[in-house]
Amino acid sequence: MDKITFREASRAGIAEALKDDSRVFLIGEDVGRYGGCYAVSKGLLDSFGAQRIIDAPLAEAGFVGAGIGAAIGGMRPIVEIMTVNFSLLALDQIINNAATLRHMSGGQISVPVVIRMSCGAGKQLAAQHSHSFEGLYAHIPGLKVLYPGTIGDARYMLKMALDDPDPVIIFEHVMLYNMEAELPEKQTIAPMEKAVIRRTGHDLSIITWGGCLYKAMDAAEQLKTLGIDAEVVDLRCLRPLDRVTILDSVRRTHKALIVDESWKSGGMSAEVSATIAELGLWYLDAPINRVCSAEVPIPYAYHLEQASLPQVAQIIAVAKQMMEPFNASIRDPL
Amino acid sequence: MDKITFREASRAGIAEALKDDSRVFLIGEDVGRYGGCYAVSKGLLDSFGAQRIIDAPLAEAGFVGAGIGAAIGGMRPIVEIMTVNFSLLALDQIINNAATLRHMSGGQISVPVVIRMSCGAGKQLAAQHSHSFEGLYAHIPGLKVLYPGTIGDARYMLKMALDDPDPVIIFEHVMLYNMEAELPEKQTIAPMEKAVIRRTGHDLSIITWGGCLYKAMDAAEQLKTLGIDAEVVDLRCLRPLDRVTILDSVRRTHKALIVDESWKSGGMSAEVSATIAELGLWYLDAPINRVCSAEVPIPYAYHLEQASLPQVAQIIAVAKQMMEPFNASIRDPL
Amino acid sequence: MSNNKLHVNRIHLHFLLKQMIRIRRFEERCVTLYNEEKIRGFLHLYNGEEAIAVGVMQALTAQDAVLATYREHGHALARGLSMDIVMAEMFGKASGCSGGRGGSMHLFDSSQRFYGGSAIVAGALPIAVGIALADKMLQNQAVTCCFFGDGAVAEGEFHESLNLAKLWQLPILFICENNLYAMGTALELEQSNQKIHLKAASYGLASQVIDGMNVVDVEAAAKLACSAIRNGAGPHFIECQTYRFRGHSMFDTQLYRNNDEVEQWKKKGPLIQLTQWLKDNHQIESDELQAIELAVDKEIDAAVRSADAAEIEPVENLLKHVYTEVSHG
Amino acid sequence: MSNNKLHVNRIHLHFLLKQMIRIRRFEERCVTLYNEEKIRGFLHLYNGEEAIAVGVMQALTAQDAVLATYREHGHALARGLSMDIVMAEMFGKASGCSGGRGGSMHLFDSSQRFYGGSAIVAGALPIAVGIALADKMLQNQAVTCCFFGDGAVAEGEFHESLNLAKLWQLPILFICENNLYAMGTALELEQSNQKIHLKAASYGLASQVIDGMNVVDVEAAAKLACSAIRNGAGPHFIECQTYRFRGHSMFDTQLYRNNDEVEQWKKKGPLIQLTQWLKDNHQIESDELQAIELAVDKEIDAAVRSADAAEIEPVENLLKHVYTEVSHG
Ligand SMILES: Cc1ncc(C[n+]2csc(CCOP(=O)(O)OP(=O)(O)O)c2C)c(N)n1
Ligand SMILES: Cc1ncc(C[n+]2csc(CCOP(=O)(O)OP(=O)(O)O)c2C)c(N)n1
Ligand SMILES: [Mg+2]
Ligand SMILES: [Mg+2]
Repeated sequence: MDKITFREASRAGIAEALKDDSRVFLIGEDVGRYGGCYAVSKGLLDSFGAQRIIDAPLAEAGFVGAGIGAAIGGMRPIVEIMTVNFSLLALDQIINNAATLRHMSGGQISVPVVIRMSCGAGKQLAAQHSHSFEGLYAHIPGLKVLYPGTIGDARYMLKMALDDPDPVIIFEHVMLYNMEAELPEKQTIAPMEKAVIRRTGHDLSIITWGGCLYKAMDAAEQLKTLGIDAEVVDLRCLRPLDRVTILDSVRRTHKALIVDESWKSGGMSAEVSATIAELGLWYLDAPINRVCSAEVPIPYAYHLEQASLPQVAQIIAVAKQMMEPFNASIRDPL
Repeated sequence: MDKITFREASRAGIAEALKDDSRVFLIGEDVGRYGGCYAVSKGLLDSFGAQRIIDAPLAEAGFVGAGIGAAIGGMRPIVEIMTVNFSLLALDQIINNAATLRHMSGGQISVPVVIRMSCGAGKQLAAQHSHSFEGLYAHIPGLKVLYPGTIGDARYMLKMALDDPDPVIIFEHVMLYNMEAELPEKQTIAPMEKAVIRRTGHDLSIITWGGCLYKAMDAAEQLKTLGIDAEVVDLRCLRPLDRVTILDSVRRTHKALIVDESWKSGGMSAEVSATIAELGLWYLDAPINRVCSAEVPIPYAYHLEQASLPQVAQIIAVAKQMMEPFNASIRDPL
Repeated sequence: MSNNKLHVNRIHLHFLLKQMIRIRRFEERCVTLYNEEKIRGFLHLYNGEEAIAVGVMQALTAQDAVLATYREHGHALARGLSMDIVMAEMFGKASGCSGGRGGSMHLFDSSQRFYGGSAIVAGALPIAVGIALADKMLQNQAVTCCFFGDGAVAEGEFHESLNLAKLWQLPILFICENNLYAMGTALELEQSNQKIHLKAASYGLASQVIDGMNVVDVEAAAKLACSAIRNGAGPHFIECQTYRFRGHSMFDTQLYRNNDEVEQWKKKGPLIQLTQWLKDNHQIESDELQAIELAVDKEIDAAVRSADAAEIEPVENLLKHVYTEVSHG
Repeated sequence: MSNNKLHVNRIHLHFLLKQMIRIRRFEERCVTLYNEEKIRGFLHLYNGEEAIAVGVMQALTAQDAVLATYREHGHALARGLSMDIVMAEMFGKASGCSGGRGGSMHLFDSSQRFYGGSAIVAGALPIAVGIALADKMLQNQAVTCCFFGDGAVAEGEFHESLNLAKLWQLPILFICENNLYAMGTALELEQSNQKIHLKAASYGLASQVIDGMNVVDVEAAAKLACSAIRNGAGPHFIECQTYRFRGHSMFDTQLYRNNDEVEQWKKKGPLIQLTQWLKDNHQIESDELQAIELAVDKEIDAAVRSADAAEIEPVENLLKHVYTEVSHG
């Protein structure tokens, strides 16, 4: 079977949705004539026309709010925010409206909007263009938060999101768009709210998602050669969080290492850790560890940017440490 | 000595700053003629005039950004965002500008702005007016985040924040404004970045801050009568987080219970838990527990609102559970 | 009374008067109930501005959509929500129009396309744009009507929404209730250019300013605008000049304005104006007026009684309505 | 060349030409360096728009403050940042004007009051308002000059900033570089009203539109505006009509416009225009032009060499400059 890229998979998902449901439209900055900031929507304007592929002005609160409103009005909008960095300008609409309207109205109003955004660092775009805010979104009741890390999920999760009657946020890491793989069969894709074990192992659980998944898989591969058999859990859905799969894995491996591209303090990694410390503490044979981004606005220079992000070597080093008998001991507080 | 309210303490801190430094001014919606949404700035317009107490239009990004710019330009603005709920509209300015400019400019630009906002639930203001977003702010490198929970901190932390050359966010819980107590001496107030043990105890550590502090203190008082001696750690500063004090307390008590008014998933409580699970795991004699808000946009009806917020009774119940020998055992994942 | 007369007749004028009296008396009762702590949270009253909601609603059909602010009791009642469900909502009862979860600031009734009730200033404008966009896409012949205050005009969301509405030529009627204050901040401290309707015109919207105290004027302007919108003329903007007779909310000491100003405006109030005109022109008898007031009071009493008697939502349902209860995947 | 002539003289015109050539050639070199992967990240070039930065900077003094966008190499160079520190920044070197942390989109030099370099569209406008506010409060006789594109005009932050600037009567010069596109979105898809200067006027700002391809016109307009601002006339707005000759960034396939349009605009380009005028009026000799070009090339070569040779920031300093290094409390 031929390989396709993550970008093509995303595009195919959007195209399918547009084809299957006349209520679906795509709206966002430069999704049409420009072909999308990361070329995800390239060609869709030609196939579907300007009524369904709508180039929005630079007005994030405005067009995201409009997407929310259109969902209330009976459409199934796919709103693209060019990058998560600009989503801060639309956060009021997402949190104060999309996430609350169903509840505030006592269940009368549905907001079946899907909001896609690219995110993450690695392209030397510096501090204002490299954010990972999935933890922030995952904190908000009323939202669901997906973060595909594989070609299959990039291809099929959108449909599940559109079928969901509530607002769904989908993150796409900019470094994944060129990733290539064979497209799995649709039936092999897990339901959107389930975490998936991408690699089984019995020595430790590496828990991650999205942009860090392939790093964790790489690390696990290399750890194998060192005799360490790591399991890799891909969360996929950050809200609701599939705590059962996390705990189940840690129950078997007794060690949890969380890999997250957001800053360590208060990022999504913290919630995963807290879940284990609350519900699976006695499973643990070692402290929970987190490999996350350094606490610094992401710098431009290549070597500094790379130093600020989670790396395969770091994952391996921490995993090795965690396997050493007494290394479970106390380290200096940061 | 006479008692003063938290509101009066905040106001006295602002007045002192205005008196002592001509570069200080207060800007925000209705801080002047109206007297402040929660009456904190009442009377200041009369004392200091409209040049220094500036009523801003409804334009959160605009006037918060203006405060950031004025700080860059050499002033020492105190920006009041009426409530944290509206700060979402200014988040781009706070995160993409205030938090990054020093770093992005290689250290050339200082942003000595202080941004105060009221926050929290309990007044039946419903889903759009009851947020606790301190965890979100505490996630951002470049910001410092304070959350006074006592009259002394309300009175004196502002000065420390203004003396800091970097952007500082200060939260004030709406339910604290009427709280009364004697004003402690200035010298007794800990530096702004230090957590403070408000009550020593050796059975368990209740770690909390801001709007939940008095609930934790209440609970500790009642636990005492049940023979449980709880220590109460008031974080005060959520970024940088005083991990040493947290770990030190847990090292002594072997049990950690975190009380946080934000939603449990991905809130500040998660980071406190993760800190302990990473750096203090072997201290623990019981799983870390969190008493937080229910995962629901805060409802209007009194009984539902109260049911959604952390309560003294809940803290007591969980603390008691944690003291029972085998209750440290695994519960069902949420 | 107005140059802009429609085919107003006696019955219709009595109806308008009754609607305004319903709102005014409802609001007054809310004050009592707030002081009795039956109603809690923030409470923003519409006294003085009744002509706007009542006048505009006359131009709308059941297919149209309505969005308003936290000061929306009047809009809800004028739109046709029963007093019972509105009052029950403010009492925090399960039978309230938002199941007790919204309160005074978040009244909803999707069966009437009444989409709230929003407590973020200007926050409903983008949503209104989206609802109008959906109606246009679905070829529903509907107008979306969005109410907001003068303060909202300073917000970025206002700007973005007006641009989008005109750019996409959407069927929206923007109604700015210019009551000269945003909380305690006077218009001249909010807007560098206080002519709000001109600001709207700068986006290319058809825009006008009218006397928001005159219910017939409001109705006339709204009807003209709606028929233009229905004919594909795109979004319209009406600035209604008005005044709120009470404080911003129940916590307002009103240091920012003087009593004279308030009293002057009260003389121009919408109820006084219409009642006086009807009397001067012998279009209403005292007993007719009394009958209206009596009917309204009865309606309010009944709403209070039923709200009082209503059940609260069981605490077990705390987590309900955060997500739709379906299985999928 | 222009009706709006200042006391332009030969030397000054040569200076303006040289500044524009510096920018143009610098940008062209950046393309090469990007392809060589010496420069990374997003790279937005200023080709075609040089007259704006160069013209406006002539109106500013060292006390004035400047803010720009991610397309700001030209502004940085015209403001007086040396090519060495700008180039080093784009190479990610420690000697770069932002210590290698900012890159192409975040050039800073506080010694010149050059406050970046902002990659959030319209994000610098509120900051500009604040800097002007501080200068006004501190009674510094300074103008804050803020550059941004036509796309920024649709953002809420634009709206809020213009209102505040006028409301507070601040010393700001807003320069809108209207190059007809925001990435791939044409002006008529961005703005319901494409007359941007009229939109600015609706806030009460003194506002005008000028030919942004004519450096003398730009200088003249900026000088008049700045002197008015310095005399307390409050904020001014200048829409400069221009065009970018290259793609939005290095990743642009330019499907959204045709080559004809680009070629038409190139004929009106600021360098061609000024050079032609100088030649036609015998104000420049070929060898003078050559000398300028040679000097510029030398300057660029030197900058590349020095950037190449410069050290990178030690990784140990990764966490530096997140917070000020002081002890307090
Ligand atoms: C974004 C936002 N900022 C601030 C507030 C607090 N607030 C509530 S109402 C109000 C005044 C709004 O004035 P206006 O738009 O004129 O409406 P009015 O109350 O006069 O009807 C303010 C400042 C809010 N709810 N939302
Ligand atoms: C808030 C925000 N939204 C989107 C972007 C992505 N983006 C970068 S530049 C740009 C176009 C801006 O156009 P304009 O303001 O006209 O400036 P120009 O690039 O033409 O100079 C866009 C959409 C961004 N950087 N910030
Ligand atoms: Mg008002
Ligand atoms: Mg442009």
